[in-house]
Amino acid sequence: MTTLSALFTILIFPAGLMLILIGMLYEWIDRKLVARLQNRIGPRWFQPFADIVKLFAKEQIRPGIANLLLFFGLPVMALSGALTAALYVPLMGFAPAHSFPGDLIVTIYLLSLLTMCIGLAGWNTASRFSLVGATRALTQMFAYEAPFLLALLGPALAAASWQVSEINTYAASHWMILTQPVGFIIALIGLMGKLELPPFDSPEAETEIVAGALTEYSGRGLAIFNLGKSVELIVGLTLIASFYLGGVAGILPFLIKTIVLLLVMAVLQSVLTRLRIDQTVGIWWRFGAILVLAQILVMIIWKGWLS
Amino acid sequence: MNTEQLLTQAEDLLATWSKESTHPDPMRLDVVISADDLRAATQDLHTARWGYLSAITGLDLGIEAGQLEVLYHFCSGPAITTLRVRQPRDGEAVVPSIADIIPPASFFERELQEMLGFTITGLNNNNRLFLPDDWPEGVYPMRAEFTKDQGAPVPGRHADEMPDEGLINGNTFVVPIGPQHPALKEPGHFEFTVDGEIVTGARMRLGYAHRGIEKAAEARNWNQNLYLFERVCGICSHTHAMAYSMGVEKLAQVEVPARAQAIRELVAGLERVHSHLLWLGVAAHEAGFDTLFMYSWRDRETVMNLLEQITGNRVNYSANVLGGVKCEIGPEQAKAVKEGLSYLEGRIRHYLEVVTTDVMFLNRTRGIGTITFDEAVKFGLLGPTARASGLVRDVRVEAPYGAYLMFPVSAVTETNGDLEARFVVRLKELLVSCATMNNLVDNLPEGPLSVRVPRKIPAGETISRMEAPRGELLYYIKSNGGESPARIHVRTPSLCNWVSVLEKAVGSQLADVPMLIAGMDPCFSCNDRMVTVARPGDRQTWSWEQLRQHGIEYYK
Amino acid sequence: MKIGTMLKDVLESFFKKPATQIYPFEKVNTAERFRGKLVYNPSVCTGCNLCTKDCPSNAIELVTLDRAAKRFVLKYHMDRCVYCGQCVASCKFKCMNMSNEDWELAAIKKEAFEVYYGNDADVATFLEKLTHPDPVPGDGAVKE
Amino acid sequence: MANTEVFWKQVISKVRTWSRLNSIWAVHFNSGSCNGCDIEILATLTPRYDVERFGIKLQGSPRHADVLLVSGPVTRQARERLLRTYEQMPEPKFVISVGSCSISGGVFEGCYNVGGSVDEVIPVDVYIPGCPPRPEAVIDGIIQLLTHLQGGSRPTAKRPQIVEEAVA
Repeated sequence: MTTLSALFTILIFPAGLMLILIGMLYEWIDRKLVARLQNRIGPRWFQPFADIVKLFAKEQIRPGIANLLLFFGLPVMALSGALTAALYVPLMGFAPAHSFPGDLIVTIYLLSLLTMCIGLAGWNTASRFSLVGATRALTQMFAYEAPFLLALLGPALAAASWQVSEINTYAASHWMILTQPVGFIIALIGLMGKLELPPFDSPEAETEIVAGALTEYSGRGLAIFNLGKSVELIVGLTLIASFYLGGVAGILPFLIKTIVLLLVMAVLQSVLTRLRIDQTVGIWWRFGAILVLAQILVMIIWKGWLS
Repeated sequence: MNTEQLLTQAEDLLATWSKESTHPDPMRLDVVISADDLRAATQDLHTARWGYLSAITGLDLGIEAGQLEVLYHFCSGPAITTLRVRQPRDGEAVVPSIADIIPPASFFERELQEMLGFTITGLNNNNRLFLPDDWPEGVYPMRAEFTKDQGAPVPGRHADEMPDEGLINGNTFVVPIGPQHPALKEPGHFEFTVDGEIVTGARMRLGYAHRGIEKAAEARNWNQNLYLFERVCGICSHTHAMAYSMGVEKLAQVEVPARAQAIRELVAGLERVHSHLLWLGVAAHEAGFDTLFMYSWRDRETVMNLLEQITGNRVNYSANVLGGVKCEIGPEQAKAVKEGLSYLEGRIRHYLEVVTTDVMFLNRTRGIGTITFDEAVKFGLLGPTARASGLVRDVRVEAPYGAYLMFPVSAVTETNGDLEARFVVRLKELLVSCATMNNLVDNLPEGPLSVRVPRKIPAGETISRMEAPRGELLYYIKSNGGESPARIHVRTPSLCNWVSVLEKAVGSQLADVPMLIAGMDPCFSCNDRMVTVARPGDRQTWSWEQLRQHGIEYYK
Repeated sequence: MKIGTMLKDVLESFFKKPATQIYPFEKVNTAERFRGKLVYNPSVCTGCNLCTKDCPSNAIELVTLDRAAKRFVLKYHMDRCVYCGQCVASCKFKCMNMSNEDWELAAIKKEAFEVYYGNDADVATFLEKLTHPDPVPGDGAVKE
Repeated sequence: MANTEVFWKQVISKVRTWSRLNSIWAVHFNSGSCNGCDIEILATLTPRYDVERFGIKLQGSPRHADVLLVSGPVTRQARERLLRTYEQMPEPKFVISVGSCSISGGVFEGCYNVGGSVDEVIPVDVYIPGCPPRPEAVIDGIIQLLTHLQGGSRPTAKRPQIVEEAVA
């Protein structure tokens, strides 16, 4: 991998600029699907692009008591966390830009970096809504983080490796959604919790705490946070598609599988009511964790006997 | 117990204190008593369980008469007993408070104190009720000699001073749900002291929608007032206009044709469908269930089309004219109404099923903000919020008016009184009114649409009570025989339901508070007259139980 | 106790046309009785001023230049009007009506809301009289 | 060299105006209205009118909003809160005054607690008369704002004094 082609993959083609554009496209697909499910027309295809450009062109109001470095640094850190997580994931069906044994754990950590940045940003701007939003975002992160990780460990155990690309190639031959259905459901719902989509959107519940942790952000900061969220949407979808839906070989299977996942998530979003934060944590720990542990137990027993 | 027996029973109860008791009309009994016997008389009525205190009206009998008068209206079924107390105008107008006997009276008494300058002895909360905080002392808007510039703001004070208790004291801090907030489609300011996610204290200030309509009504003629009172509240505008015009027609002793009354009931029913579907959408949006919001408002458009076809406007329909109705129900309107209602009935049954079986939605509504039957009686709740706790308060059933005699409606009640019960009561109520409207459209009585009402209404006073979608609406109308009214007092339903929200918010989760506020279907502009502002004088630290007890005591 | 009770609605509407009227590109036909902008016909008017007295937000002012020759000018404030239709009900000679097509009345400047009805000659003389009032008082009842 | 720089400036300003026209985030403030206009504003989000097809979203916080939809005759208590909400919005911001009573006090003209029209408190860009204006009329008002902006964004009349001075 000459440095030039490495730079190209990181900055332009599958990971950098292209990822942001595809991320915005996927966010549009999500908003359009939810709108269509609610019997309305929904936004046009360039809507997220127009939103981001408009936000960049807006004045950014900085609250007086917010610490400057944190206020401007956190959005950038959040976006870069999401972008680096994309390096280890087979985006658009191509081989990941960089992969080493154990990069699954790094990817998941980098994905949760974004939620931590949002929590810190909410605490830093110290408006009452963002304080409540920040505490809720972090509490919810503890709830879904462990089951989400365990749900992705299932296929890793089956493929006997912690390297995303290897699991991807292993998954090409066995459709793990059939062998580990519980793991697939927990992973999908965990991704919805991570992206704070309804029913897990109490950290940014519009009717209770206005816009949650991002209430005080406007202009560039808000734009970069939204970009981080849409990139995280893509990375999460690719992870689940490559693990459970039989690997991601080329562009076409990648697109089909991720959009099918997005459709399932859109239906779930529009059919379920928002859960209070204590109910979310309750459900995750009572049902989420136990089910996925049982799944892992089944995997260990099955792996132990057969091989 | 028909009305005569009720009235004679009330008369015997009050015999010992009444200086003079008259029967202005078959449904009403007026008893003049002195200010000192007021508490004893109220105690007797209360212990005998004779009806409930519906409103307290303050009157300024004019500079030459030199008298102020207070009317305490007690309603039991169709019968209304009014206790009248007179006080000198210039000297000290002192009236004892009855808030400890009947808790909701504290709001009506503070309205008196602020609007007419009465001093209420024994009232625990003497803050501004609707007027801005920079209103000059000693100026009372409802007095005869008041003009707009007398109320000029006192320099150096803000219009709504909410003492800020600081961001964080100890581990609790205050979450403001302010005049501008996505959960409120109308201005009101709530401050919830939150310890983590649990609400420990609640304060509320409304009055942002107080426009001073009652004073403006005295400067307009009877026709113009119809459109002023229709815009007290946009969602229940027809009920306000109907209550006002029925009151004026009673004063002018004019017999409204049966067809006009039936069309009024039809438009009132359609307004109830539109108001409850609107509320269903807003409450679902506050619970985070946007799909139900989108679908219920999409179906609401059918009823809005019907209203537009019949009356000519989607909201603020101006269907009423003094003496009848402006809009004719022809055969094609009737056909459109029947089609629309049959489609809506199917959808309402579907929403009823969604609201009672969807597990995720029930997480947010079942067992939250439960109000028991005697709590409902203690708070003096009205309308669907009361009926959800089993307390039958429905003027259409208790005291049928207008066309409700020909096309009666049955009251719908639930028992467990939590948020889910309020959803169920409102949706079942819609099914009942859809059935009544279908029957009404089929046999619409023949006859003219309206009758001429003289421009000068003969002197006299009357009370007209209507069932608005949110509860009982009471209009007190007094005329001195001129082209414009002497006094019009409006007591709107949401005013009595507020205490229950504050009461239930203390101790619940922050995430449930918007649902509790939405649960009573608040209409801020309806009651542009309600505020409880705390002025925390001393700073002690209270135990949790003390704070809760104080909360209950304070907001009685 | 079921989960996702709105699933049937949601999937159904996924395959059928959305219930959106694409407003600016598709004409909206309002109900025939819809009360939009006021329309005044001076030829039938007798200048009795009953409508201006009954208007709840005094949005109409009638100026009678010449009662016999039916030369009236009606000054209509679109921003004060609350579109209630009381003037239409009060007028015995049916010279007031509310159009149901003309309700897109948004404007950038407030001056757009001052509308003068009457035949153009009268309106011109009335406007001209407004700009510089005649020194000699008492020519026709110019009631402001 | 100079005209390429000018060229780039034009491209950027064209893209900026394009993005402002196609993504409008609105926030709604009710300054004492009878809630007739508020339910019509809310109705524009629902399936029958659906303003999301123009890119219009109703936001919760004034921080995220470009357009302030004000309804109601500004009552004395709401006046200071309206100023404060307007101050919180980042530039470039626009104001649409919805309903007859927000333009001229409508039926409530002369009530003692009513301040009259919105443009006495904050500069207003588009007025939508009607009591209440239909949801389509509200959409038409927003379209008028868009066509008005087509000719480059109008210089925002900067509010010289801050809230405390204006209120004192």
